[in-house]
Amino acid sequence: MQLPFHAQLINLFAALLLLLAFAMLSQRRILSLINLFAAQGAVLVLSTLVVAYSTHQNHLYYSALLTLLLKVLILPWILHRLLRALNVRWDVETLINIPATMLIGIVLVIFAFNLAAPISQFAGTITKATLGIATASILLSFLMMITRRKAVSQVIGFLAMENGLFFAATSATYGMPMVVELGIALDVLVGSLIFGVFFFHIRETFESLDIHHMEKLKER
Amino acid sequence: MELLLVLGIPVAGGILLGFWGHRDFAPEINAGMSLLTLLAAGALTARIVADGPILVWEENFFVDSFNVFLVALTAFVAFTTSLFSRPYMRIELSHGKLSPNRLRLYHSMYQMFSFTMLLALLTNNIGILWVAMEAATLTTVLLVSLYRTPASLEAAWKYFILCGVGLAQALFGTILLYFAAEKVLGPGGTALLWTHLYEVKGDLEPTVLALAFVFLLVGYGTKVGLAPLHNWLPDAHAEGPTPISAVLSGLLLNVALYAVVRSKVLVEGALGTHFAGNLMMGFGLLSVVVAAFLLSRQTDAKRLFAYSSVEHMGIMTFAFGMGGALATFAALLHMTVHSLTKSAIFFAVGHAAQKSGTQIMANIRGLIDSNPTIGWGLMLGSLAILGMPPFGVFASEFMILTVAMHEQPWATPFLLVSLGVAFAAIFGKVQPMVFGTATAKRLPHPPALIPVFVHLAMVLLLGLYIPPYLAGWYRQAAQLIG
Amino acid sequence: MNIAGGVIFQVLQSVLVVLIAPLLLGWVNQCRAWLQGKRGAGIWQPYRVLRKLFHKDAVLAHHASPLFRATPYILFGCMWLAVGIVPVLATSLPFAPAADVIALVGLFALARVFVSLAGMDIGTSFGTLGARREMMIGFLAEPAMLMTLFTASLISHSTSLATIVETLGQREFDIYPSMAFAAVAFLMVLLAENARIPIDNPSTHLELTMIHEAMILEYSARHLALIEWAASLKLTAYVAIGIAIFVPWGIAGAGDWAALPLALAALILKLLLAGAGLALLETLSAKMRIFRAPEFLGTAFMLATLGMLTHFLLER
Amino acid sequence: MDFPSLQPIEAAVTLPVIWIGLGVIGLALTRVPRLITGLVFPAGALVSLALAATGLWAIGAPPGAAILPAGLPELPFHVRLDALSGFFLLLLGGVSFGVSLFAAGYFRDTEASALGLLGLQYHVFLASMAFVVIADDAYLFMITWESMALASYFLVTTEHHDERNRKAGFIYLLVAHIGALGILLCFGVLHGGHGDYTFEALRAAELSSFWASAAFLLAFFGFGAKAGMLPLHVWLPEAHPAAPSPVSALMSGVMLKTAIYGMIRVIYDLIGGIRWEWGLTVLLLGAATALFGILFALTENDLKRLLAYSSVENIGIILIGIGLSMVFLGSGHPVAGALGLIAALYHALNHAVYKGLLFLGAGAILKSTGLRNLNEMGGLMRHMPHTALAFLIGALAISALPPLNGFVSEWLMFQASLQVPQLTSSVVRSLVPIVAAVLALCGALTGMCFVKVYGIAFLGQQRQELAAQPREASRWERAGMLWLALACFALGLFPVLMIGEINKVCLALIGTGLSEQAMASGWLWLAPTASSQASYSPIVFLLVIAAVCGLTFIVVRHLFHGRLRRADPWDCGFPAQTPRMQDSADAFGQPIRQIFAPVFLIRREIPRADDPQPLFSQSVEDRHWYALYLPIARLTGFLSGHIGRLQQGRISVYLLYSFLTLIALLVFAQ
Repeated sequence: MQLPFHAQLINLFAALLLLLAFAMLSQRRILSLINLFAAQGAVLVLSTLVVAYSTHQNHLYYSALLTLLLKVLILPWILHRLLRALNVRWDVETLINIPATMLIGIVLVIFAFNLAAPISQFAGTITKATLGIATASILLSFLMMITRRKAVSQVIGFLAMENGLFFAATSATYGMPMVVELGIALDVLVGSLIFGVFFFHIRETFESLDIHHMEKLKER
Repeated sequence: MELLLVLGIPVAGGILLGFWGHRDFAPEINAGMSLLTLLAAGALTARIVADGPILVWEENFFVDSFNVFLVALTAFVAFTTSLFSRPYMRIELSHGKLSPNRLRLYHSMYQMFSFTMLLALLTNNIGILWVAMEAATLTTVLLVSLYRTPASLEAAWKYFILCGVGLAQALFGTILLYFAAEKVLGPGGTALLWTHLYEVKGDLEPTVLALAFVFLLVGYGTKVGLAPLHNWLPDAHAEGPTPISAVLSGLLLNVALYAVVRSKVLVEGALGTHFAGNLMMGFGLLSVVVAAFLLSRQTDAKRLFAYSSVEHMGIMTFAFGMGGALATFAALLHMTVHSLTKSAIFFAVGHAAQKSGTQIMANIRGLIDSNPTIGWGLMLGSLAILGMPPFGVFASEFMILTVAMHEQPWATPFLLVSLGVAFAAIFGKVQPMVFGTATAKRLPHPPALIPVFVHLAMVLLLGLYIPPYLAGWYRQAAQLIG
Repeated sequence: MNIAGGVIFQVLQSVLVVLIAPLLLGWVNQCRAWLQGKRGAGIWQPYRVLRKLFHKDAVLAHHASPLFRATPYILFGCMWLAVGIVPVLATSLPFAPAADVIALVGLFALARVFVSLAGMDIGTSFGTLGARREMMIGFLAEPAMLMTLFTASLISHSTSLATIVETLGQREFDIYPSMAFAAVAFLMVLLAENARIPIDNPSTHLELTMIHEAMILEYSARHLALIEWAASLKLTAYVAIGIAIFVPWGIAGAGDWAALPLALAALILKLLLAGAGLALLETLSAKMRIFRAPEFLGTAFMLATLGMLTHFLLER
Repeated sequence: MDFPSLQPIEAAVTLPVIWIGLGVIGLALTRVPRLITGLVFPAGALVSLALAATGLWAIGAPPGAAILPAGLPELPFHVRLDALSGFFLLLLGGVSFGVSLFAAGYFRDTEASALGLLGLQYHVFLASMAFVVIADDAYLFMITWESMALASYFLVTTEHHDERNRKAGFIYLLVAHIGALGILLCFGVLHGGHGDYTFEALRAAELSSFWASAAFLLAFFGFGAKAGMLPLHVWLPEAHPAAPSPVSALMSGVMLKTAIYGMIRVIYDLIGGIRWEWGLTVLLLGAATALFGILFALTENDLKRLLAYSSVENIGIILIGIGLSMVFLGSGHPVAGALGLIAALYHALNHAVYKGLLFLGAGAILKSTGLRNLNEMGGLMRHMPHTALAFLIGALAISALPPLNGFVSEWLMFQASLQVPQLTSSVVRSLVPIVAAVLALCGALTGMCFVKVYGIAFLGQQRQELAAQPREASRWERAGMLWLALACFALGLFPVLMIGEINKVCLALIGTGLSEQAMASGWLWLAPTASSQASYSPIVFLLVIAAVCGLTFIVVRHLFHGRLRRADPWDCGFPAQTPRMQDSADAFGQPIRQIFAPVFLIRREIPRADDPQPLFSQSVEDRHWYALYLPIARLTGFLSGHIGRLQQGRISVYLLYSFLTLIALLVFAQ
């Protein structure tokens, strides 16, 4: 059957989102990682706008705005400043080599689609596949957090996960109630501020942001 | 009205202490605020007990007998802990472990933390519940990393990342829940309100809720400290300041478990199977076993009791999972007595560690000579937490074990072995700390041990005699969720 | 049964046995002498010994405790009671119900404990050595004895000697394999308990071998006399028990005077035979090393228990 | 009784509370220790006496129940006082009376600071034992049961500066706790999921044969752990020596009996429907325990450890009695079953009395000489004659010698085992005689053991110079020992009266007692089945011996003379004899070590012939440590080592855990 145009748009954005997620998973350089994150945020904003427009859910405009501010502007900006302040220019080294990660990622995507398939047929919303994609991108960012060794990249993975969640919220359920959205946004903001603070402390304590310095606390 | 007070006072306190938190009288303010919160909570409780559940602020806040008793408990332990932290933090300050600014951060965050927990308990909106949990995580992260030692930073980082990721799962679960509820309740606010969900739980889409519960369990379960998601817990407990260990063990875990139980109620209602219960039993049992066996390897006092918290959380989760009036009753009782006992133990351990200048148990000896009150506090507390009568922990474990023997006989061998091993481990480590010849030094400030004995006295009371209103209250709660 | 008759019989039997006990000892020794081709001191020798001892002055170690002095009397009393209970002449004596076979064994144990304690009282190495060996013998001999008696009492459904004798004696003869085991075990116990060869040698004071003599080494004069007398009483009691259980024929019921002469005759005959047999046994066998003794008695114990088992396997 | 208004149950509830009150007063009086020893303990003793009276009274009276205003919401504390409880109250009161009197003297020179707390723990210990006996719901039972363990634990660790005492206390509490868990699960099996834990409800539970057996095994395990049954006995020889002697007396004399009480209560009363297979289990384990205990007692040279092992033996004997009665009941011979049960109960009472006495004696020795090692004692009779006399009575009683009380219960055991022809199952019929043989062997070995103890400790000559001349025990202490010694005599000489009471217990518990003709034969003659079958009259027994002794004495004195000369002992031609040449306790145990060598784990160090100062050392150890307990410990360590790998510090790995958990659950949920 022929989907309505905006639905196709949303699917397109969903695909972009997934693509970006993969890109982040495969990305070695941290700066471009941040840019990719920003791009993901942008895609998120666009898709939110489309949903808002097509379904006349006005509060989605606010959340789109919120996302724009937070995920596209503020957070990348903070991260850039951090990197400059900590002058880190290193490449992201991973625990598992990239191709392997990609393969696992593909498996995850398939799994996520299967997972979402039974659910999304209940979706009265215009977009069926998006839930699966959201799940997929969440799992992918999870995978990214597992495989990266630098605190910063872990944080980015965390935020990317946040993106996926947000996408799920908007596309699958036309967004959560405003108060919740605000709360979530606030938490993300505060959270990333704390991250920032932490980077400095970690840096000055361990002379590096490499998390394998932080393996002292364990059972021996 | 009380609800406003209960939530408002801590916020005010947080802001206030944000300015004055480094002054000499800051601890008193902290304690005073907590006391006010406690009074407000008491009033609220009285009201609920008197005339049933209330629902306010376009239904975003809902107080029933289940959460009001947790509110009271939270407020109470928060208060006693603030009492304990007065001398404790002063001593830390005079030992030069903290700068005044840190102290300010500590006090202000302490209040904010209790606010977030109360919020999480009181709200009716599972979205806000999530927000509050996340906020609680953030505040406690700051508190855990208070000393800024490498160890504390590492602990805080792990805590942050693991719980952050966990809560992200929880959020996805919440979204799925919303997604399912929307079909029934239509879009907009009401679809996140627990009360409404509770009414329509029968018609919610089972497959979605099954998935949702998985995410919620993994998410909030991380915060409860269920194995194998518990890894952050011992680090955070051991490296943070002791009052924070006390409230983490005593309160935060409860709140997280509360969230799990709330969602379990919905899912069970929707699925009509025992799916959620089985999952919880499995996780609970696993946590009990893992924690029990890890106990015997500990050298750090606070780590030891952190693992014991994992164990007890496992027991509660198991009991909630079994369901049924008696088991749920027991689980609620266990929640109460565990909070009281565990925080009391942490108080005692904290002072013991300060006295002997280390948390390594091998270097803490003969407390009963150097400071009988701490010694007896630790000894009795440990015995209580190990489920020795006549303390209340025994009462709940008694019911849980007997019910388990009847409902889930397969589980009892694991419980039996774990409890035995846990007993050997903890007691074998506590006894030499308490007995023997002393190694300890004077403290600049007299330790505050009233909280310890107040808690233990209450636990003792609960073991021998549960006041009828309290019992009725538990019973209502048990009906609500059992 | 009429009380008066019973009492008379009781007194009669006790006194009689007490008087003839040394005679039995003398007889055994005499027989042994003959068997070994010696002339022997005559069967009245034990009486002479007793008389001599009673006339001597008692010598007592400085730190001897009252227990040490009391022991000979207690010992004598126990043995007297023993022979009072065992139906030597007649069954169902008035004292008999006071103690059944178990109590009888208990009685011997009581005597043993006291004599061992007395042996340890002075605190010479000999006394303790004797006491230890005596108890070592005792802890195996006692249960063996008990098992032997149980075999009998399982057959007669009773632990009171009188009833056992009546059931075994007053009914037609038939063969009990279990009793065979019991008999052997009993014989071994008898040898051990009465300090005879091969366990002990009453006629040496060689520390490597002696058991009973080592304990009473410190005793002298009247105390020693009482102990010797008690020993002979013990021998008599054991022989009497053996008779009562294994060859119970001819024992009179209490109070019937008619059966009395026959019973007396039978008793004397049996005693003579038993004494001779004992002497023969002692002559033929050699004293065994002290640590073989447990094996010897262990065998006795096993046999006795086997006796009980065979009773269950074969006889019911 | 003379005050009809008061019910036994009320007294039974009030008196323990008074005990606790006394303890608290004692704590308050810490400043003035004289008052604690001189007032609190004697008062406690009086309470004991009253409690004993209550028990005796309750045996006759119909069972009375009451509900205390405390406990769980649906479950206030239920208490009930029936004949069985009454009997054990009698035991508790009777023994603790003597012990408390003794304690009043014994604790005089413990330092004042500890004394108040000691008094509190002591009396709480007593009170909790009393409550265990009268508890009528699982919850109260468990609470009091564990409080008993806890109080005694604190008493055991009174001298906590000694590493060994701490270790002892730890092992003790650990075993006790695990046992308690077993009991708890047994109650769990019995109770039907609904929140009703009263014993009525548990009685009412219908169980499938499997679950009934499970309940039996759990209870047997749990109570066995407390009673010191093989192989759970290891705590006993550690904890008893560590505790102050009066406490050891209570633990060994009374506390072990509460375990027996629990066993009887749960198995006979709550579970019911006894099977002979269960009985056989109890019987065989009992036999093993008895033999093992006495063998280790024989090789032990620490007096209190020795007594502890002998307690293990006696528990074994009691278990044999219970096992016999279960076998008979299970195969439908109630009368024989009753006989076995009576034997067991009577032995429990006897053991409580004489073991209490012996521990008090050991305490007196310890206090006046500071010695616990037999090898260093000797000749104490001259310094402490009264103690010596009391101890002698205790030793004779425990060696099961007529006419004292130990013999009576052993006699009853044999009588019970001689009922075996009634049985049909050939297995049992061949096993019971063997158990009887073991019982006989144990009796004889006990005799040997206590000849050793008494001979080494009280007789002979002092083996080493003591710092101070040993003093006779104080008046309070002697009073305590005297009481128990008299009890030994009374129970030995008038068994029929006591057995009449116990018979009532049997009637109340299993509905059958001894046959009428047995009861009919009067107070003088003890004839459990029929006087033609078996009879025993300790009084006649004693009178005859006494008469003969007296008679002989007079006759000898009359016919001959009483002349006496004192001299040195004969030196066997070796003049340089010293007290150290006497046999030591180890030497006395040597034949046993040789004969039963496989039982023990013996470590010897024999010096070489050319060693300038040769030292011979040898230690006898319990194989169970190496065969059972250490492996378990190792296993635990191994497991925890592997589980410890979970927590290996890498955050990525932790993330991986939660990731995998998530995936797994999602797959599961699909």
